[in-house]
Amino acid sequence: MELHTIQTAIVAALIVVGSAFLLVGTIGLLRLPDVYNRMHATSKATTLGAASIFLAGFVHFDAQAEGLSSLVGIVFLFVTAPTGAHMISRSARKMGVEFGLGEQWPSRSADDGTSEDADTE
Amino acid sequence: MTEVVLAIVLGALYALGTFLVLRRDVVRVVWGVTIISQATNVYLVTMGGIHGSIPIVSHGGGGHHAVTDPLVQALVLTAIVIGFGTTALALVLTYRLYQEHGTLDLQELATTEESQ
Amino acid sequence: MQPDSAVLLAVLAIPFVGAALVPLVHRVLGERTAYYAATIAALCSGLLISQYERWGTVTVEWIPALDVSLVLYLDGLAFLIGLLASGIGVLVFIYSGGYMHGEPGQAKYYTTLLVFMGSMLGVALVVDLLSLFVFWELTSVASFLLIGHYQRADRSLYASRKAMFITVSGGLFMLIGFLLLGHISSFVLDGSTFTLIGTEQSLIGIPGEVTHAEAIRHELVERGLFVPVIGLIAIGAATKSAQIPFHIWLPDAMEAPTPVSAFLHSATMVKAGVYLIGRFRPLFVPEHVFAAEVWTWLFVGLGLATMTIAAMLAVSATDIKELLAYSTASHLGLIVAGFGFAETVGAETGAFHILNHAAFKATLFLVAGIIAHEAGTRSIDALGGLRHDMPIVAAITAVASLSMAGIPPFNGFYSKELLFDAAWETAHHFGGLTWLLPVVAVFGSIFTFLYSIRFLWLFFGDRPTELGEIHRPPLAMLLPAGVLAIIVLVLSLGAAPIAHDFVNPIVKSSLIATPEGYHFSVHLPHALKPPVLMSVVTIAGGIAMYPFYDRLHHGIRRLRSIALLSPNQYYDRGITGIAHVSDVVPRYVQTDLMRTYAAVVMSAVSVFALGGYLLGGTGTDLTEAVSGVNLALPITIILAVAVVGALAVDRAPSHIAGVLTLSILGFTVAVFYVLASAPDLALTQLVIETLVLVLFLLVLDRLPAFYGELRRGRAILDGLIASGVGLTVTITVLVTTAADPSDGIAHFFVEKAPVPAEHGTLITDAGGGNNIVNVILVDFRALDTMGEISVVAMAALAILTLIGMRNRGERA
Amino acid sequence: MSAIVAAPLLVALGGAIGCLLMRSRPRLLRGVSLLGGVGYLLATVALARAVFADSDAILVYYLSGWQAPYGITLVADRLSVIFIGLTAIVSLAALWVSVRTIDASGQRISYHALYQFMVVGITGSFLTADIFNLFVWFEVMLMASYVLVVFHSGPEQTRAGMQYVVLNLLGSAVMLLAIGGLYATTGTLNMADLARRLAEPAAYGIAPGPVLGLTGLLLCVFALKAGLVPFQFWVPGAYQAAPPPVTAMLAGVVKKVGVYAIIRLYFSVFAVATIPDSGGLSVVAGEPFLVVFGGVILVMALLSILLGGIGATGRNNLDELLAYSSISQVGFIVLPLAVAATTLPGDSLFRAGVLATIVYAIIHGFAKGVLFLVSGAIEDHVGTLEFSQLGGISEQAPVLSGAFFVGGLTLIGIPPLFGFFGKLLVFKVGVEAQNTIGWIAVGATLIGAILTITYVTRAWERAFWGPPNEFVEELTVSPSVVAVIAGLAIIIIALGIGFQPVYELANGATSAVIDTDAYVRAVLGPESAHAIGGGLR
Amino acid sequence: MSSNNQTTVIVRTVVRSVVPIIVLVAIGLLLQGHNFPGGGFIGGVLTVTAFALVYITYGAEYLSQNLLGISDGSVARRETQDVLDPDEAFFSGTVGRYSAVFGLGLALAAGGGLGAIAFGEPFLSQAVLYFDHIPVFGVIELASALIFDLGVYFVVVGSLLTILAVVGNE
Amino acid sequence: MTTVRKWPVIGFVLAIIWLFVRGITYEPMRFVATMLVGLPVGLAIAYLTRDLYGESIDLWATLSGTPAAIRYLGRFLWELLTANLDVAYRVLAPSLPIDPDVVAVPLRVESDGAITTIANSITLTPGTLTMEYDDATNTLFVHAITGNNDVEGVLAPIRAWEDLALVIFDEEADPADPAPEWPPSGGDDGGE
Amino acid sequence: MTVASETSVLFDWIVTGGLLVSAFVTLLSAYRVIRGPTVPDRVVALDVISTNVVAIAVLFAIQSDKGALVEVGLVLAIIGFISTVAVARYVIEGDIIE
Ligand code: NA
Ligand code: NA
Repeated sequence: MELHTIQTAIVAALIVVGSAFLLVGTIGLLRLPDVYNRMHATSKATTLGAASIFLAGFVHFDAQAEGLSSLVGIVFLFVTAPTGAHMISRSARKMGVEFGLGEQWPSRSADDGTSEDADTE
Repeated sequence: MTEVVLAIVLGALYALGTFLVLRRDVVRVVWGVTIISQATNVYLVTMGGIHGSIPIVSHGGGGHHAVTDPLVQALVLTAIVIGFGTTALALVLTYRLYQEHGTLDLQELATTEESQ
Repeated sequence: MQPDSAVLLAVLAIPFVGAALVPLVHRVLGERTAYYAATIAALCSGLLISQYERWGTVTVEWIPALDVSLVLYLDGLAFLIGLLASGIGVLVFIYSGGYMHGEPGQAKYYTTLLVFMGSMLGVALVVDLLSLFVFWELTSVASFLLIGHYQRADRSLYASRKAMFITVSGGLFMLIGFLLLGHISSFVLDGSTFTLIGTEQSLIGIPGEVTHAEAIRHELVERGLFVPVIGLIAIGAATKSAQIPFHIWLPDAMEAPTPVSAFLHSATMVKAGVYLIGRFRPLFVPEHVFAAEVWTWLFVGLGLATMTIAAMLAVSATDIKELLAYSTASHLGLIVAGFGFAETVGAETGAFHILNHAAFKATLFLVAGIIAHEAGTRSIDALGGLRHDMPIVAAITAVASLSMAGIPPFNGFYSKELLFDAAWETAHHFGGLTWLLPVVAVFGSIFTFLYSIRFLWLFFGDRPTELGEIHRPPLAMLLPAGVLAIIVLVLSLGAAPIAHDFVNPIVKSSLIATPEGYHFSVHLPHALKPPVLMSVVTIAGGIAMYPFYDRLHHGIRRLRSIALLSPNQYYDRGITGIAHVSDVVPRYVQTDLMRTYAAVVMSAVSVFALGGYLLGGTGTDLTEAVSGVNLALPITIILAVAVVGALAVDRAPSHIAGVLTLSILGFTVAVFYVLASAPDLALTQLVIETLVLVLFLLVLDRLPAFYGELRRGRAILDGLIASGVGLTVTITVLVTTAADPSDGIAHFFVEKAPVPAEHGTLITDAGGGNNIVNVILVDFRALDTMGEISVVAMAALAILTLIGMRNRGERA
Repeated sequence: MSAIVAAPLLVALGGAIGCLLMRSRPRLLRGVSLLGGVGYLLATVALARAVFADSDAILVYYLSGWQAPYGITLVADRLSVIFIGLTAIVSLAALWVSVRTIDASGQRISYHALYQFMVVGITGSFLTADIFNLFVWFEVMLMASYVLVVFHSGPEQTRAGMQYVVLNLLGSAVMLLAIGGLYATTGTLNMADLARRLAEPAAYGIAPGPVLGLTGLLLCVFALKAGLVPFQFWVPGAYQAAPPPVTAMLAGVVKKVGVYAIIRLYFSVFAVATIPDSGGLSVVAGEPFLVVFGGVILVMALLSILLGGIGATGRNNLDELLAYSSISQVGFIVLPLAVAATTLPGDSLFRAGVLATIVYAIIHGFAKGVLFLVSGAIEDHVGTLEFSQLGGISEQAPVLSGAFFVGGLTLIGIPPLFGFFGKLLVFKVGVEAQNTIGWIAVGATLIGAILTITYVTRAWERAFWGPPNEFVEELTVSPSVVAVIAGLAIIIIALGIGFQPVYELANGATSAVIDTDAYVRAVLGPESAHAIGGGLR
Repeated sequence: MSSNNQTTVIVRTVVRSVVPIIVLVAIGLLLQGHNFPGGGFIGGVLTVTAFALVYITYGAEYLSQNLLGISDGSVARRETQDVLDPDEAFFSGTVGRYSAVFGLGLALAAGGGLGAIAFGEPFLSQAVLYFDHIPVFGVIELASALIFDLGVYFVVVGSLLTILAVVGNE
Repeated sequence: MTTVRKWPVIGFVLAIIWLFVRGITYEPMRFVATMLVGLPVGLAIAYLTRDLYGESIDLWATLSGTPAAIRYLGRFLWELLTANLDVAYRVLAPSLPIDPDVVAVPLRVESDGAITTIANSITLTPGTLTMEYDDATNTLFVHAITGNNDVEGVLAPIRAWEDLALVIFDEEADPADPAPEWPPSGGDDGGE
Repeated sequence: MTVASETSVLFDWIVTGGLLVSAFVTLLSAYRVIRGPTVPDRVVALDVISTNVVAIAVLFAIQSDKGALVEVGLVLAIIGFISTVAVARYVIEGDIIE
């Protein structure tokens, strides 16, 4: 009973935290000025939000079948989410999406042909 | 209420899909068909009742919610997969259409042929 | 005495068997196939003659389920038509042996001609209306093929198509008439029948024994079908027998080889129509009435009009075969008019003239063939003085054309006399405007006289200088013409005994009941009765007008050229008109515009469904549905996202934006499945969604940007259509979610589903799974899944094909 | 329960899979495909023998061993067997022509597997007693036909294929919508169960009113498959684009699936339903569903006959002309149903109408089979079917031309060819109805038939007569192809002269349609049917 | 590797590590489908998406030759495809192998169904075999439906790989 | 050297993951049963995908990096938390306090795993996002939300990551080595 | 009992609230997908949506006490990654014309 209540409380807390970060990520997505800055919000807050909710699932379903796959899910999220952000931001620059707040690409990158694109934009 | 909202949503999806099907751009037509078929699948699931619990029984566990009609789910699964097959075909056909005719404009396709 | 059924069936079968063998025979005999065919025709005639006066019925079962049998009925009329078909057949085949010398396509020619002969024998002998119709249409088809014999010539094509169009269409009208009769018979007789005459269970009954005709007529009148049935049958007969205004195919049909013209288009096939009128006469003409109202006025009017107008057209002809063609139509008109008269000597007129016309007209056609063959032209103006080159032919022509002109003592005179008699008597009986009948009859006959003499004059008068050397006709061509001329002579000189012995039973076929002691007879006039006077007027008028032949000729030609008066123009315009209307279909319907297609189809879907709801009712008060279960807020939001997503797809500024936006819909649908407790669906939806997205991207990668501007008017129209579809779906969802059938099959799965495996339920025992959805997929409805994976496999094949077959579309 | 029911389906499926596995061995592939075609014919013969052995036989096969209505049930009765028989003959003939005319690499890439899958879909559609399973088979059939239509992958093919695919995708969505609705309102997917429930709606808590609207929705789909106006748009394009043997199958058999479905569902299953007194417009309240079906079908039939017929008369391409003709002919096929719907299943007129439709459908299968195969043989050698490029074929290929002539005449309805009896029965139904709809049917048939004469003679004179074109002069068609086509033409002649047994078969099929009660009993068990009209009415 | 400038080492490393996990999960879904969400279809699609990841990051050649071990990569000869017998690419090459997989899958699914007929049961009948008293496992439950599901799995894998290979190489 | 073939190792790891995916119960027998299925599945997959990894692996070296890995994980969790709070602050603050720039981070680590780990860690830590990796110069380009003001502030935590990674991945370079300069002076690919 | 039921009521509220937030967040992200303005913007937003779907799946698993849905969440996460990689690879680096 007691244990159950604590477990429930943890789950609830994780859900609250997770939801909050999901919300933060999305607000960032809406508020921040360009795609690069927006990605800061989504890659961190949204990932953590989802992971937190996964964790809630882990706690809720004990450490048995379902719970353990939550852990796999969390790991998966942490491995893939930043990679996705990396791919998108890299591609965005390659296709010439301009920096919104005057960011400068570090100069000297003769062999990185794509940076020229960014510079010429 | 459930029914009304669903009915309106599904009607809207069908209407939006139909509107796309009536466009000149082949790609849009394919989108339209996709939307319509998605809406249809949702409709089918709705037919099984949207409240309730999964039709899966863990060993030793039992649901206490009303059960969603599993039959409909099986039907929709079949429908989704079939829909995928046809969408894939439509897409590649779109590509071939463009290769053969050099345009995606259905109106142009119709008129160029007439002038020949 | 009953006919021998084997013999009668043999008469019918031999030509078809013979025809089937022609391709083989032709390989062996070559051009002498003509004599093979003539032998078959002779065999048929012989067999038929062997059954002379063995009148009676032979029935062979065919399609009992439809009450259709092959009923052969031999009586005078059938015998006559059958004899014409086979007897003239013999002569035509022999003649063809000469005429077709060196022509291509002979195997086809003789096959078709034999098929025709068999069909014509069928028309003559078969009285089950549906069986008869079989042969009737076969004669049309044979005619089509024979008219088109010179298939490379445009005129042959035009002519054959015209003949087919008119005669086969007419036949269809007739078929409806037949079916009506058959249907009516079921109310009058023991069961429905299509047999016209000769059996206990037939529309007319057995002559002299049972009479059903009265009851049938009564039933028809009761149901308001009397006029339609006669009209429908009349259309069939009139098209076949080239009655005005359906006569137009006949002159064109002269594109056929001349033996065909002689055989089909003068002596036999065109007689099918008048034959049928004669056959039906006892069904529709009651006993002892002076006029069977509809029947008489329809056929007398039709016949006299055709007789007169066609005779005038014959005068306007410039081609000898054209002249003969119009003449044929005219004489067929005479026969039709004859059968039209009721109480008077109508039947006699029709029956006798069938015989007379066949004899003299076949002769003249063969003569025309000889002229064309030997002189190399058929133009009337280019011909003249042929007696010097072809004295025998001149003699033959003299006999036949004088008979055609109706000059005594030739046989044509007798039948014309009968017509005058019938017209006069009828006019005398009714008075008033009916006096026009004898007047028109005489008027038409004057033209008959005129063109007959004109034809004869080809042999007399001056020989045009430009007419080249003319050969003597080969014996094969001369002989048949000579034989026919002799027959004309025999008919003329032996008119009285022949009428008494041979024509009498023919006449009886067209009478519903023969009065006690009745016997048909003809004889040269020995008193100045009105018909004789009419003949005198005819001949005198003809002689008086002959000097003005050319002016008449040109005058009528001018009349013919008035488009309004020309049925040909109507036909031609009709055919080209249909072609023009036909172009409307691809231009306005099959536009190849997807938008039109989809708009019509989706509108039709709306109309069908909404119409159904309107008519059937929605089964529930739709407003009631509003007070249902509370919708969970998350689902509402998700559904809103779905709609927003779809709306955004509609407004997407680019392909890529659209595809990505489309994914919103895909995701929300997946969420919907999650919230609907359908994890399998959610998973499938998402994996599919991803795959589709990837595919879209792979394809879009190779497509240009094209969005197409959206015009306001079009958007509004499309919006309306789309809204209609949306409304349809909304109502569908409302009415179906409101439905709550009891005992649905879902309960079976739902009830069995939550039971743990250990407890051994039906499903877990047999299906072995706890995910009931999957159990349904792989077990209950595994066949669906089988089909589903077939579709997936075919999707792969599709892509292989679309890519792999490219550039191979143009086959070697 | 008899496994023979599934035999044709399994043979075709085996053929399809066999073809997939044999793709790398062309000879073997063709062999497997032909073996599949022959095996299908044999399986059909065996099935037919089983069904016709006992005059009332309705053979039922519960797939996966699950009783109806829970599993999927296959049912072979006289109606389905007749259509499967048509499929067996036409598909084998077209398959042989395919082997001889489709280019070798095409045959290897996918042709045979797709062809067999198409037969699988068709067969499944004829056999299944489950409306959702019907959807699945439709999709199998359609998917195969999509690819086969665009098989040559050229400009015309992609354009026509796109139209065909999109319209049918819309159709599929509508079909699912309708099936979902029917399931929601009646609680079942099994046709027999559906009939049982609709006959006694109150006992199953069913409101039959909305079902009428849903049947309207579903009818669109079948009309689309059958190519009835206003759902005919895809027909001319797809028929021209497809390889000729495929067109022969599309016109000869695939269209009949739509017709079959209309007969099976609307004139057997839904025919037992009545519009409630309470709902809808008072004009039709209390009337059977059939009243509405009849009206709708009548309109579609009339429009089809006219549009198809008029459209065909002016065409300058043999394939196109034949395609329009197919629109018109399907109008003739369903027209008697409209007349039948003026009465109830117990009435003799109802029987006559359904019978006429079945007979005409079979006739059209053979006729279009011959006509499209001939046009295909010509196209294969001449390279075009434009009339301006054709002419004089009858001089070069008399037997082939003869087959076309027979096919054309049978379309017109010239006796004693098989086609005559189609026209005859349609006329007969119209005449016997003695009501306005009957007269309209007679008039429409007459006009349609006259249009048929017009376009058939046109096709004949433009392509087969006239001076030979230079390409035509070298026309040599493989003797085996000619033999197969001539064989079909002979069937047309033979089935006409020997119409009595055909009539009896069709009449048996009609009895199967009418006796919904027997169908329900056979599928659901003897005690399942209570008060279904059908044979009892 | 041709895809060097398309993807970074970061992406490739991540893909490399998640692909086996994805396949693992896919097989899990395939095997558990009878009792939990999953089944042949989802398992198959997920497997293909794993391959798709390899395809996207490493290229088609790598996928077919290195990973799937199809030595005769027609893809490699794509540039010269026109001079080669065009058929061969579709039968003996990568695509040919891929398409053989869905043929086999169908054969497996249908063959399993036919197996039921051999036992006197209707087509596609499924059965479950229970093996009691097995060491470690206790009761093993073997559903014949697994064969059917496996057929579905192969059909999906074969078809989708074919589609990807053909479309991707365009 | 304790070098072994790599795929069996991966297979074993996959079998462990299999346990996680399929779930384990507290009954030991079920655990063993699941493992009995997981091992063949894992090994099969590992064998089939063996081409994705190197041929062999030095087990000992890998295991010896464990303490560093644990420290890395701890640090990572901490950074993750602060990163999110940081983001929340910046996103929610009405003034939207950001002043981003791109910072080049030349790396000492050279193995794929290490580069990837660092790159992803960067993205999950406060204010930074890995945008690009340049093969030739072994340099990461990092979008830093406050990079305009404080390049060193951006670099410092990354160096800390790298120090640990050098140990974990058994790299040749030492944490003590100086960090490479940016822009690289000279170099094989030719200056500015 | 009452404590437990109160806790459970509160808990239900929280879970439902979480669902609501996830759904709402999805709606907001949809805005970014639709408005862009650049393709990467749309892709990022779509990525967020797919993560939200994962969250919803897990939340619903908790709400309905059906653990199987957690695994659905795992699969969704996998799929989300694949689609992101695919989109980034083809949309942005491809020749698709905006
Ligand atoms: Na075609
Ligand atoms: Na064609």
